[in-house]
Amino acid sequence: MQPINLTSALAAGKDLVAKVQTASGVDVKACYQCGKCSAGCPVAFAMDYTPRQVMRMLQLGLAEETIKSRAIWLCAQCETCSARCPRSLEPAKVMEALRIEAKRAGFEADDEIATFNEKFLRSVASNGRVFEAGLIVGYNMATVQPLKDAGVAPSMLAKGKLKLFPSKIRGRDVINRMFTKAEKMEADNK
Amino acid sequence: MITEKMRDVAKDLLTKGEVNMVIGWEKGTFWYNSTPVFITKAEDVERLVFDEFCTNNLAKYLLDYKTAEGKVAIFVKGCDARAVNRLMQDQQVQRDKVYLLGIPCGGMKEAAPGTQPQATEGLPLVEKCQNCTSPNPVVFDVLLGDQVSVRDTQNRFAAVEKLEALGTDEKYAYWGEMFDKCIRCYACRNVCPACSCRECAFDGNGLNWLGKQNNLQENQMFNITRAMHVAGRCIECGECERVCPMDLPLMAINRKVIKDLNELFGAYEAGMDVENRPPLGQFKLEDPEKFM
Amino acid sequence: MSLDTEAVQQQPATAAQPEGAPQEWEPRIVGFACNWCTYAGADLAGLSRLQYPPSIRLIRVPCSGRVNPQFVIRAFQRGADGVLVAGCHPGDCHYSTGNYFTRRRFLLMQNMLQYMGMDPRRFQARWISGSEGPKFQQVITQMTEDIKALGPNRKMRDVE
Amino acid sequence: MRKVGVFVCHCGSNIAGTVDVEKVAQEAAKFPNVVFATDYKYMCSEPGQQVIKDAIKEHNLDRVVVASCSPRMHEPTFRRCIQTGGLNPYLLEMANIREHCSWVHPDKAKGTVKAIDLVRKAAAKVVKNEPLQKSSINITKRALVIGGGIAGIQVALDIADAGFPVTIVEKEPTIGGRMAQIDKTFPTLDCSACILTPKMVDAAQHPNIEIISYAEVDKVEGYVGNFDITIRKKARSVDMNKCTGCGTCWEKCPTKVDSEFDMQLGKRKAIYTPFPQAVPNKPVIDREHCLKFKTGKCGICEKVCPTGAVDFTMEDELITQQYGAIVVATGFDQFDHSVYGEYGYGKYPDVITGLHFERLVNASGPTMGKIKRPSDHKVPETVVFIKCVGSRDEAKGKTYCSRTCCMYTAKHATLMAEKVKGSKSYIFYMDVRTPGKGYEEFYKRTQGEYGAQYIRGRVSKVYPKGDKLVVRGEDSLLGRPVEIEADMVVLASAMVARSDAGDLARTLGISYDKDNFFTEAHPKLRPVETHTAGVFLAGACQGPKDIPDSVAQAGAAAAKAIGLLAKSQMETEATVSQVDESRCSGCLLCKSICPYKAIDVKIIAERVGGKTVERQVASVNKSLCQGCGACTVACRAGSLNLLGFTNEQILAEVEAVCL
Amino acid sequence: MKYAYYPGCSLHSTGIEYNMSTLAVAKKLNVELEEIPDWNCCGASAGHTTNHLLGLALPARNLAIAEKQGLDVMAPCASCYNRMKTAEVAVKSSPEIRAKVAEITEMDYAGNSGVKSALEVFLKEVGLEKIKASLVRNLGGMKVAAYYGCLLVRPNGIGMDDPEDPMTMDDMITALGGEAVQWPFKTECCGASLPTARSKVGLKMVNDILQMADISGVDAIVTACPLCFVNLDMRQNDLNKKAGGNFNIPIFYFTELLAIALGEKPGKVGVKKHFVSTAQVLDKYNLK
Repeated sequence: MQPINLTSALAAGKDLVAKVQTASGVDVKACYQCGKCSAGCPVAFAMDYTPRQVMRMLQLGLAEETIKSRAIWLCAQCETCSARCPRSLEPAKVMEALRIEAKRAGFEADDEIATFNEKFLRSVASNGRVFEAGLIVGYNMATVQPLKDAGVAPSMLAKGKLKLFPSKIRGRDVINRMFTKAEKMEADNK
Repeated sequence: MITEKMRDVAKDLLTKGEVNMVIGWEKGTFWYNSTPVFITKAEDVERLVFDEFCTNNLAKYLLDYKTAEGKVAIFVKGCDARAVNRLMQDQQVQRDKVYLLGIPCGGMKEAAPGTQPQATEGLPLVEKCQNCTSPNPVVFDVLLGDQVSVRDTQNRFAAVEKLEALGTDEKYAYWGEMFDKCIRCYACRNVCPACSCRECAFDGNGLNWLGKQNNLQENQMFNITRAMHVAGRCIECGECERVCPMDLPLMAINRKVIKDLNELFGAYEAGMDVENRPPLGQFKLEDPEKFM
Repeated sequence: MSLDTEAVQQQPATAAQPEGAPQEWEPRIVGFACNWCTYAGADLAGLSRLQYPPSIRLIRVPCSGRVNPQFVIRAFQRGADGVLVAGCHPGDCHYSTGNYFTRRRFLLMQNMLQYMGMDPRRFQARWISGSEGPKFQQVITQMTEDIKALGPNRKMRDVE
Repeated sequence: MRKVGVFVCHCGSNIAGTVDVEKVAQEAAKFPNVVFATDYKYMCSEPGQQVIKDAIKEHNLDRVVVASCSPRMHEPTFRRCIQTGGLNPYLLEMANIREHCSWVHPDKAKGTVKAIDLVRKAAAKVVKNEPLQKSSINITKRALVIGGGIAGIQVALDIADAGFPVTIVEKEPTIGGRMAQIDKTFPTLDCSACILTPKMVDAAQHPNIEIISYAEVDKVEGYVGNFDITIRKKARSVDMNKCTGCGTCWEKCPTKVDSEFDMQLGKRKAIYTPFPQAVPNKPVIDREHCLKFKTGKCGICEKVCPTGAVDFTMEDELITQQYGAIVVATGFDQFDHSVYGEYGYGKYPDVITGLHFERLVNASGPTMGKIKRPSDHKVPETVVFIKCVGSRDEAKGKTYCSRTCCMYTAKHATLMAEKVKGSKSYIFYMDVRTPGKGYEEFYKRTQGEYGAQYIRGRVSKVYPKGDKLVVRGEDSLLGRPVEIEADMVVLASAMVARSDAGDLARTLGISYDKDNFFTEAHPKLRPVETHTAGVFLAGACQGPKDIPDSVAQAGAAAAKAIGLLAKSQMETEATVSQVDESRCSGCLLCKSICPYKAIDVKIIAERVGGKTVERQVASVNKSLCQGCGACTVACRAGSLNLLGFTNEQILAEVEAVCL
Repeated sequence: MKYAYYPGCSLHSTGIEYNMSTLAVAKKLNVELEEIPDWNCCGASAGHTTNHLLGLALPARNLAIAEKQGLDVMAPCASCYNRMKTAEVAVKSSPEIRAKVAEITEMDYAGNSGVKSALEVFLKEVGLEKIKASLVRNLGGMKVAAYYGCLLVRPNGIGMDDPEDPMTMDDMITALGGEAVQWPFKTECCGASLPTARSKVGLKMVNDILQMADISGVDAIVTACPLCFVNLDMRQNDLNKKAGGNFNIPIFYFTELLAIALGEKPGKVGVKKHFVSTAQVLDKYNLK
């Protein structure tokens, strides 16, 4: 294992850590690494870094590694960590902020989840609402697993749980503008 | 109409003997002034008025009746009410000795002296009311009239910020010019509801905190000390500035202190209640540490 | 912002010097020092023979909380070029809480003096503990240099 | 016209080497009011002091300035000197021309100028000095100890051994406190009862100690040396004079109640002593549960009592006594972990606390020392210990470290290994803190010899699964979530202040911190005193402490109390605040900022407009005032002044150094 | 009692039973619901983890419309509720955010109209007392585990019940004559979109919950979240097939059981649309 040069890491990660801290409202220095977040995290078993380790890496300035990690994409945003943190820090908010930074930097370690989110939002942007049938099909096509979940689709259609056509709202243009404006404002903010 | 209500309630209180005196305003010599009045007989209540010229803060008159028998009723606008709280916090006025008649206040106006009577709508608000943060009484026994909404107070510290932006020497020159004018009549002090000392540090034959000379230096000593003494206690009634015969911008000093206190030690407005101690009478461990 | 002219325009005045004073102008700094920390710190500076400019005149008070802002103004009136208020570090007050009040009071006072046109370097407050002889030396040296750069104080003075 | 004498010391060459002392004396002679000035090689020496005394006589001096070293060094010396010379000791001022001048300014010319200034300053001040007297107050030679745990017992024994009468007021029916509940003590593993109960008996039998158990302090009046204290003796329903402690009553009592002493794991009767070695070993009736009080029926205890000691009509009794000193030793409570939903909100019977474990492992405890878990009395084989429950947790608990948990958890794991062969203990920790003699070694043995598995991480959730408790944590050293299926979970719950600590603090007029622990007068230098003179602290009421620390602090508090009681009179500060009542408007801002509660309201009568009216003014209690002067600045009118450092004196100094 | 109704995308598709039963309960309990005109998707977790402002603006637009209607919003879906509550709190606490959101949505939302979950409206506002008085039949001791998931109870200050041991639905089960089984996984996360997006990870999470319910001996699980519902209901088949599970635990929306107890025909509230058949359990407790 290569030793980490902490002197340069702190300097290199400073800006990104600051951004994450501002966006999440979490002071990562305040974390005392007790691990309660990771102990209670329902997804920690599948993560490459536990939430505590993500916090630790941010403390040491290893910000780029965190936004390349899969952990931030696996986070289900259930906020168990935030609810139990003895220092009232909110690791879930940090995960959220890291995802946004990762997208901005073009790192999407977990393509599947990133793709799902993207399809989801695209669906909202164009229809104003989520078109679940379209979402499932589009998502599975994009991740090259066209048959996954395909088994349930017919029965869902039969139960009236999937519609073949998207439900579109009248204010679609407003929603579309909202996406553009929100993107621009977040970009300006940085 | 507030005036009618004032008269009714005053008459009622005096007739029933619940209070021995009512302090309010009556019409002054000119159409554009209303002056304090002290009513002790029910038949005199017709003298009471409330209009846009009841600028005087009445609270401090209560000190004259500290030892009087029975209760005194007093009409209080927002600023008068805060002044009463202030005096109660200094334990100079007892709550059960006063009957507070609250009047929500839309702001006081002024007309150029000597002008002919005119509609008050067109007249400008007096300075102290332009940025009033509490037009509604914060303490009262009865409230006459409906609560009014708070005006936009964004410009509250505009004058302060303007002076803060000056260079060091420009500031000194500005204040030097101002304090040079001061005649140390002490009207600012006498009218101030935060100045509740039995005997002022500058009076009496004890220690000479202040020289008798009327020069710039002693005037500086007086004015800075006055600001420090009312720090955290000024309720922004603006009476000091109103009564100053030399038109010194005293509120630009008081508001500077208010602004600093709020920025340094957290929001605090004097006289909003009697419990919350003034900022210089308390501290927090996490206060800003600039001295190192 | 206008140019702060005080520092550049005023030349060291010799007229106001005490009789027989050395040629180089030495500012006059009045220091209020709490008995338990700063006064002891100054004693330690002495014991350790730490040299600093002879500009400071310490007035001993039990606690920095004893220092009335009016003392400060009076010092300027009577000719001080600078005033220092110094006491125990927050948390170390011999009387537990005195310096917390000091901190609030003089933070406000410093702002007020600045607002009135005094250069903030002329009025300073510092925490110097009984073990901080070197810090006492450094504070006095620095403050003396600051004030030397500013020149003699003319503001608020009633003696010419 | 004052007559001031100025004495300039050479201090050998210490001063004279870099200050022209003769010139200083010459200049000083020119100062207003100075009638005599001289210099001398060593002013503090016998002959030097004689110079001063002689000059006082010869020149009729009424004020003295000594220009020498720091007043922090020799002020007491020169005060004594002028006192023997016939002057009030406070008519002295010193100019510090050594530490503040000769030693730091090598330039002789400049140093001399400064020395002259410093002497001028001292001379200007001394003119304003007034003779001051230390006042004195009488001391009642009796101490009150509130709380009869190990700290309180130790304090009482120490004070009593020094020859002063002591009263212990204990809230519970017996003294002994928390230590009586504990099984073994770390790091030596000796039995807690074996070392505590002899001390309890010593206290009971000591001729100078009076134990008032089942009682509380109701009211405190007066001040240091002279506290008037009202003690409420709660109705015991048993006449202490008649009762012999034979135990027939509690044997026959039909009502069983969860035992507080056994942490609800065992039962006691409605008439009871908390444990067999109780002191006094005489029972009380718990009126909340007693059938006689609830239904009017029963009364068996009264019938069986051979001495007729049971008295259902007994009422609370108030007694008032005077004390010179008070020591507070009220101990701690255990943090209530029912705020932790993730640990089951206190609803899982087999999630217990450290104190529960003490009772479970104790030979005289509810399980006779056999460790059985509460739910089904099975012997647990896998036990998880969770540290820092309620400690170091600002979200749901306390910010501080409880200091004792690391050690007692190690002890618990050791006892598990000893008592249940083949058992396995897992300890979740964040840090292991063992700063104490033999502590780190004990921790090492727990891990090594006794095989406790330490896992670094906080537990996130405990939940039942079948008859097991699943414990989820992260091994943060490994960076992986871990799970343990345990039989029992022991929480090292924080030590917290007694729930009624705030009330007692208000009764006593002492301060307490954000966590309701009583605040010491100075965190380093006055650790057992409070801001209220005459009130001292011992044990965990001041902050979490283990037994050795509590006992040590108890000894310290006793020494302070003895120091006070040993005097028949106590001198108070001469440099205290003084109120000019004619000027005081009675706003009492001063009262709120006085750290010693030395300022109170006083009602004075005066003539106003032909009639007498009453008004309030501030009044300084000279015995309590420590002379900090904070009040003098808070007073805008300047009606408060600090003797020895008056506004007049300080302004005179300011003017003198600015000349 | 009247609320602006925000069904959200799920209740129009995968959560159609939730919609049907909610409307049925509302009718039985005289809660008037007026659907928010032209409502849009709240963005769910994809929204706020992609763009913070967008995550606030999407729900804020709906709230702004409701504010114009002068009504508080009822949002049955836990995710929609959580997003709307977050937007409500954010806008109320910061004028700056309020301004930004207004700029994006082209509507000012002042925070006057708040959001309540269906649980709050039916079980707290209407209240169990009134419900008990209107019961037509009871659950006859059916052993039901209440499953709340994450978003209803977290984070602190936004959640509508205790984050570790909520009781709102348990109390309802008891009131309806069922046995509210106390189990430790009431608020354990079901994985949200993970069973779809990363099925291995997500299915393990669902599996853990179902297993715990199974060993707790329940007849059924009741939930108030369409995503939890889909994960627990639809994924049982997957687990049985791919992971060797043997689950057959009927999942209900709380509104379904409530509507049935209030006298609605089970078929009318959508219980036949579930993947795991509800017929057996309804039969067992005479609730057909």
